[in-house]
Amino acid sequence: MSQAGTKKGAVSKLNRNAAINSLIICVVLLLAWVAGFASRLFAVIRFESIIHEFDPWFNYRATAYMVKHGFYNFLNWFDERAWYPLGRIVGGTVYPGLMITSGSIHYILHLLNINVHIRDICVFLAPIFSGLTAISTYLLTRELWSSGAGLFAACFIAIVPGYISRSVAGSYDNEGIAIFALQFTYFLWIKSVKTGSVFWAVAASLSYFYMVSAWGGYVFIINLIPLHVFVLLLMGRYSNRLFTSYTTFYILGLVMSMQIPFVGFQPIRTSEHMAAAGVFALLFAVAVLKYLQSMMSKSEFKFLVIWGGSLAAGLVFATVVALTYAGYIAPWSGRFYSLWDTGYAKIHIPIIASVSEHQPTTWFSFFFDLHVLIATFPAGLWYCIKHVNDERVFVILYALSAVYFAGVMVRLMLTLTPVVCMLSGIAFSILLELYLREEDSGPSEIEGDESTQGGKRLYDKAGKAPKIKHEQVKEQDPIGPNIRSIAAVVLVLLLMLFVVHCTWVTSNAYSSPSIVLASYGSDGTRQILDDFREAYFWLSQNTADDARVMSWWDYGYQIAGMANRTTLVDNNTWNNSHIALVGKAMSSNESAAYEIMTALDVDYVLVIFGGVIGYSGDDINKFLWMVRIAEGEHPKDIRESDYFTEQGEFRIDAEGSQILLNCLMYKLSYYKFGELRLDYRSPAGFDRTRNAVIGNKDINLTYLEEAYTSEHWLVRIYRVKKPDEFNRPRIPVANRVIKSSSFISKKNSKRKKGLIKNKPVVIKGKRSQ
Amino acid sequence: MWKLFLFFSILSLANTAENINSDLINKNVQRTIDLNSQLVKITGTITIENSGKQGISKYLIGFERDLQGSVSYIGVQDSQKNPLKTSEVAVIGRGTNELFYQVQLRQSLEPEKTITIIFEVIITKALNPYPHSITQKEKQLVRYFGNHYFYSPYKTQNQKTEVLVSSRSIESYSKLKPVAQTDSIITYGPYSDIAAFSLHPLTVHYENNAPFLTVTRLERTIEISHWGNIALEESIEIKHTGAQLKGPFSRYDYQRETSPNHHSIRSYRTILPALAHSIYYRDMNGNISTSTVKPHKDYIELELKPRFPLFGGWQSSYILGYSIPSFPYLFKKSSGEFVLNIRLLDHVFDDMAVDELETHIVLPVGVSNVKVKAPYEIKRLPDGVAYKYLDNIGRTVIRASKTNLVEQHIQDIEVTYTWKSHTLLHEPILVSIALFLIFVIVIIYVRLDFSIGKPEHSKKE
Amino acid sequence: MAQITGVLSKFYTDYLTKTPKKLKAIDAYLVYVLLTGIIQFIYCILVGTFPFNSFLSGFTSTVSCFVLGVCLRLQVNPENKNQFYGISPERGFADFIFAHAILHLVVMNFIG
Amino acid sequence: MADTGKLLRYSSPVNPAVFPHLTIVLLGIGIFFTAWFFVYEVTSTKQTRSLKKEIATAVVASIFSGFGIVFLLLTVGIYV
Repeated sequence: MSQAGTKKGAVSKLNRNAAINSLIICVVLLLAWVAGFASRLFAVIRFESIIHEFDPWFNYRATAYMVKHGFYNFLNWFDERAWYPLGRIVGGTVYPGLMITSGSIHYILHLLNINVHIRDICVFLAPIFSGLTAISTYLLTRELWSSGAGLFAACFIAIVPGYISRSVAGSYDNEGIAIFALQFTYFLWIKSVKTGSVFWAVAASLSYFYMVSAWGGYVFIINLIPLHVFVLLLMGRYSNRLFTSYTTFYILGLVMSMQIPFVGFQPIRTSEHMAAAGVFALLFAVAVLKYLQSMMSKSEFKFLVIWGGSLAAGLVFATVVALTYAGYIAPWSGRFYSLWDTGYAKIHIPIIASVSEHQPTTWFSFFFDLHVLIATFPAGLWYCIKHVNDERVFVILYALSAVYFAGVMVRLMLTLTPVVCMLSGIAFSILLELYLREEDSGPSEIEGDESTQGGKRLYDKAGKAPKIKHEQVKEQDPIGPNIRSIAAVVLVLLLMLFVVHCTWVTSNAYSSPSIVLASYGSDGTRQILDDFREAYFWLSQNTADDARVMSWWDYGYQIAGMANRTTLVDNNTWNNSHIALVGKAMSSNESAAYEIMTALDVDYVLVIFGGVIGYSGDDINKFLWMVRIAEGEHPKDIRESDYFTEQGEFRIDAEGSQILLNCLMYKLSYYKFGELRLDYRSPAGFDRTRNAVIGNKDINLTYLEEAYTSEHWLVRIYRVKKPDEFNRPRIPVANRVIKSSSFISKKNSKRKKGLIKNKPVVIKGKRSQ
Repeated sequence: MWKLFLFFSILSLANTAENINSDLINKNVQRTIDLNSQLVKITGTITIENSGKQGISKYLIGFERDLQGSVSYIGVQDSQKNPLKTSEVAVIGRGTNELFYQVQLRQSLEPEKTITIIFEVIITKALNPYPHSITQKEKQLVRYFGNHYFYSPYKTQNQKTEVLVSSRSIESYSKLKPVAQTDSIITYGPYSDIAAFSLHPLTVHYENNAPFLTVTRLERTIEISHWGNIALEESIEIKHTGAQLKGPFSRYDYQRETSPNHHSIRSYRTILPALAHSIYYRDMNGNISTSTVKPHKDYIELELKPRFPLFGGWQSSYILGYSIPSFPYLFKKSSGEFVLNIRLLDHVFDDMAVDELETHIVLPVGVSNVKVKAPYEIKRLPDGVAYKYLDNIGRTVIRASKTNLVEQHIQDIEVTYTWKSHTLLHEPILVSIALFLIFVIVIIYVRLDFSIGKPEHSKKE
Repeated sequence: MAQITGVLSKFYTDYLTKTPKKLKAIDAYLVYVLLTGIIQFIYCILVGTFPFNSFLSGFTSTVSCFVLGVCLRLQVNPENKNQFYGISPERGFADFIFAHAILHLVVMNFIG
Repeated sequence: MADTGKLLRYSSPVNPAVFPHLTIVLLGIGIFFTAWFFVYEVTSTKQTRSLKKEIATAVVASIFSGFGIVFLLLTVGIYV
């Protein structure tokens, strides 16, 4: 390529330098894209091209529905297979950006007769968008600092685990594309603040619109940008550019965000969005004042400001309070409160607290997800504060707020990651400039500087031989102070360690599809545990098409997506009382549960049981949350304390509380498990997950029967018997004979069979004590 | 009314309706009814004598019940193992609840001469599980209903029937003397001088733990590429058609059950061509990781394990695909025509029964003059057009379907078509043109660059 | 009070003398839009906001027109030349048209 | 059934074993020319640019890349 460059003799040097710079930038960004894409493919290579986890299954199902039935049918889709018997209006309760993105990619490819299955598009969407994120991060950082810092930031964001955790191949979730939209909106916003151009502001609002359509995190944007404007106003940095960009952005963004059915009128009705409106009004007031100021003398102006300003502020405040009071503006939602008070969710909304990603972040996970960047980003932040200007104020605010949110909730680590990458990019860029710049004292200073920076990134990107680079540097400058080279070595080593860490984390922590498990034998052989798909596929093939499956809400999306059966509750936890009802059924005894199940028309019950293979994410380990959520709605029937022992422990062995040992979840999990001996050393009924022998080995089911259990017992499916199918457990055998013989009427001959069928179950259970 | 119906039905079949030639006599009939698997395989040797005055070249084989849906295959050979032409016919004077096949003898049978023919008949769905539903621990028992006598439009002088069953545990069997049972063989006969159309019901009730697995639908897509590859994909729906599972399924009991002949189906073997490669086995939820490939000299054996064991009444579905090089199947005539000889149906498992087959053959881009020659009667569906990768014209798809097939139907279909070899360059040139258009756009863009005055876009390359 | 009137009258004369004609045209447009907005607001108070999205789209489109007009005025104003380097009045007007095109597309969709 | 014994067996005009090598060579040349093209576009100014050279590079690049892409597809098992 450089050959090609040299061939052209007539080109002016300056022009060539610029060209080579842009070429290097292109190549580095391309490599960042490739590296980011490749490092997200661990799961595909180890397992297969498959949708991961829980939420992605819903997104995939919705996308497949949209591709099949068209966009307008999708928007009007009423899904009667979820939340039985309520159903769910999917079009109005979903952020459609993700589905539209992959649906339109699918549409374009099929227009070109490239017959890619929609599943593959969904699987690879997040890795592809990670490249776009890297590019928009580069653009944003370039606006903030320099293009060298931008390249660093792009490379960091391409491989940083904090972002990979949400965007590996197969993790088809809103966040995957939303981070791109977030960064791109910020880039356009900065651009428009810098130039004051309406065009960029409109572009920013379009990008904001895409963000709104993709993720609920758009609230972050619509609060951060007004905050930026507000702080700039406080700092006395008002300019007409700020006015044009913010007002245009806000008003267009407002109209556009209301186009999304799920968002609806929220932007003018909820408190989360009011800050933006307030800043909008404030900016107008300031603009008018500035205008007047330009027209008037100082004393006149002062007078007007005092009167007009206080009047306007009072009026705005009064209106907002009045509207909130009158109910036009909704107060903050629960999830929003939980951001301010970490204890709030635990007390008031157990369903939010029960999700592990809503827990406060530990120090460990900061390091785990960001590694060296967490240490270097304060340096970048400090530089930004030192050389502050309009747009750097923005990144400072971004960093501070993101750090706070990331501390509150593990999940929001995602919003922290980009800004950390940007600031670390700035820090590294400054450091390298400091230590490498003078070595390139030669005729082509700019070129050399840029190319070494670019080159270094190339090397650390590919994880190859950064040493060579270093030696080269040394040769160029043999008389340079030692400290300079030592610093360079240390920096390069740090970057190498970072790459190693990222790869390691990605491959070990974030690349499991979680619906396919792998276990490694002592000799390194890998065994695939495919129990989830086994059971879901059984459901899809061997149950009635309209069968209703009751399970804990975690598995709702998977059942709908893989088994295509009606579920009662799923991961869209919009109806707490319905979930509590399921929780109540799971935590009551069998007959009480049967009443709930018949009321809800349940045909099958699905539980996840990890005791055989030692899978810790099973339903018994989640059971206390079920109890808590049920208790929240039905405090008379369910009490959490009943499920603990006298000492306040949660035990499943013989010491455990009797209520626990006889509740439905316990019975379904351990049915027949008491007879199973896993290996020769452990006793029968030894639960590997909880390392205890179960307390109730003799479990009889009256109202349910085992319908299917997967190979490693991970998924257990029970069929709920119809009222005429079960007999009471304690009727003597003699009675039963009479009953069944008196039953011979032609009409009920079918039912008679059912009666006979179930007898052996009961007897068997008794004998096997 | 009934007669009227009969009349019309005969009228409608008038061109193929045949008379029974009572001059023929079955001198000796040896039958073997093999009930080992889920299929009923009847093989027999018939010695025919012409007692009339004229030479006869046609012989009729009959079936007592209307087995139209279940007689899957009939093959007749002469004593030198040369196949004889066989076709289904209507017979004048007989009802529609009987089924007749006419055998065209190689040469006409002269008076007073005898000839020996061998026939093989495969009947599906003739074994009924009884009881209809069993629990997980019970054995699967089935009943077979047949005829003690060889059902023939001709008089039979001497006949003998052997029934082979899969196990010694026979619950009951009909006893028309002389009859004898040794191990798993029941011998009926010899019976002599049986009149034409004699019926005497034969029943056998015995334990059969062979897999009762039916392919309810098989869709086979064969895609030919003149880059030297044929890609096959079979989308298969299977169902356990034995006794229904009654009551719960217990994984605990199932894991303790080690005996190999249980009525549930854990796995089965599929035979693929020896040159098959890039084999995949998946369903709508992704890969099924439980399969092993064992290459042999002449074939590849694939042990397929469905996601879950199949019990009576349970069903499953999967997709199996692989690629084979084109040279064993695709031939070129000197006239420039291409001849494709490929199996219309391939092996799914031993003793398989396929309810419904649909084969699609996707021919390459730009073929003309397509001629299809089927090994047996198939139903041609209207041709379709498929668009594959890098395709702007579309490819002809030959679609054919047939119901009720067994292993004996694994035969080649022949497709002849004309194809110009320069069409091979179609795809690369298409891609090249597309790329060139991108370059041209760049060239134009670079030229326009200075007139717009919004240079920000240039970073997007 | 007299002070206020004094201030305002001074402001008025200043405006008449110092402002270029182009800006006055834009100001006229802005006043027109402002009046429309006020009428809409009065209407919504008197009659109600029944098809809420229609009202909202109408009202926001008025506000947007006003905002965009103000932006255009700022960009075109020769006094602000140093603040908007790289944006000529023509560019500003092109942006204005572009923003309006998008705005009205969205509003049309929203008015339902 | 036609007697297949007499007919010529049809196999690929290009031996499938060389598909990967062909892919690498063709795509390598194609990418080289593509890069050349873009470098030329970026480095040349309006005055120094010649349409002939651009078109020539573009044609070579597109033909090699086009064939390279097709062989890439063939290599990975998508038989077009």
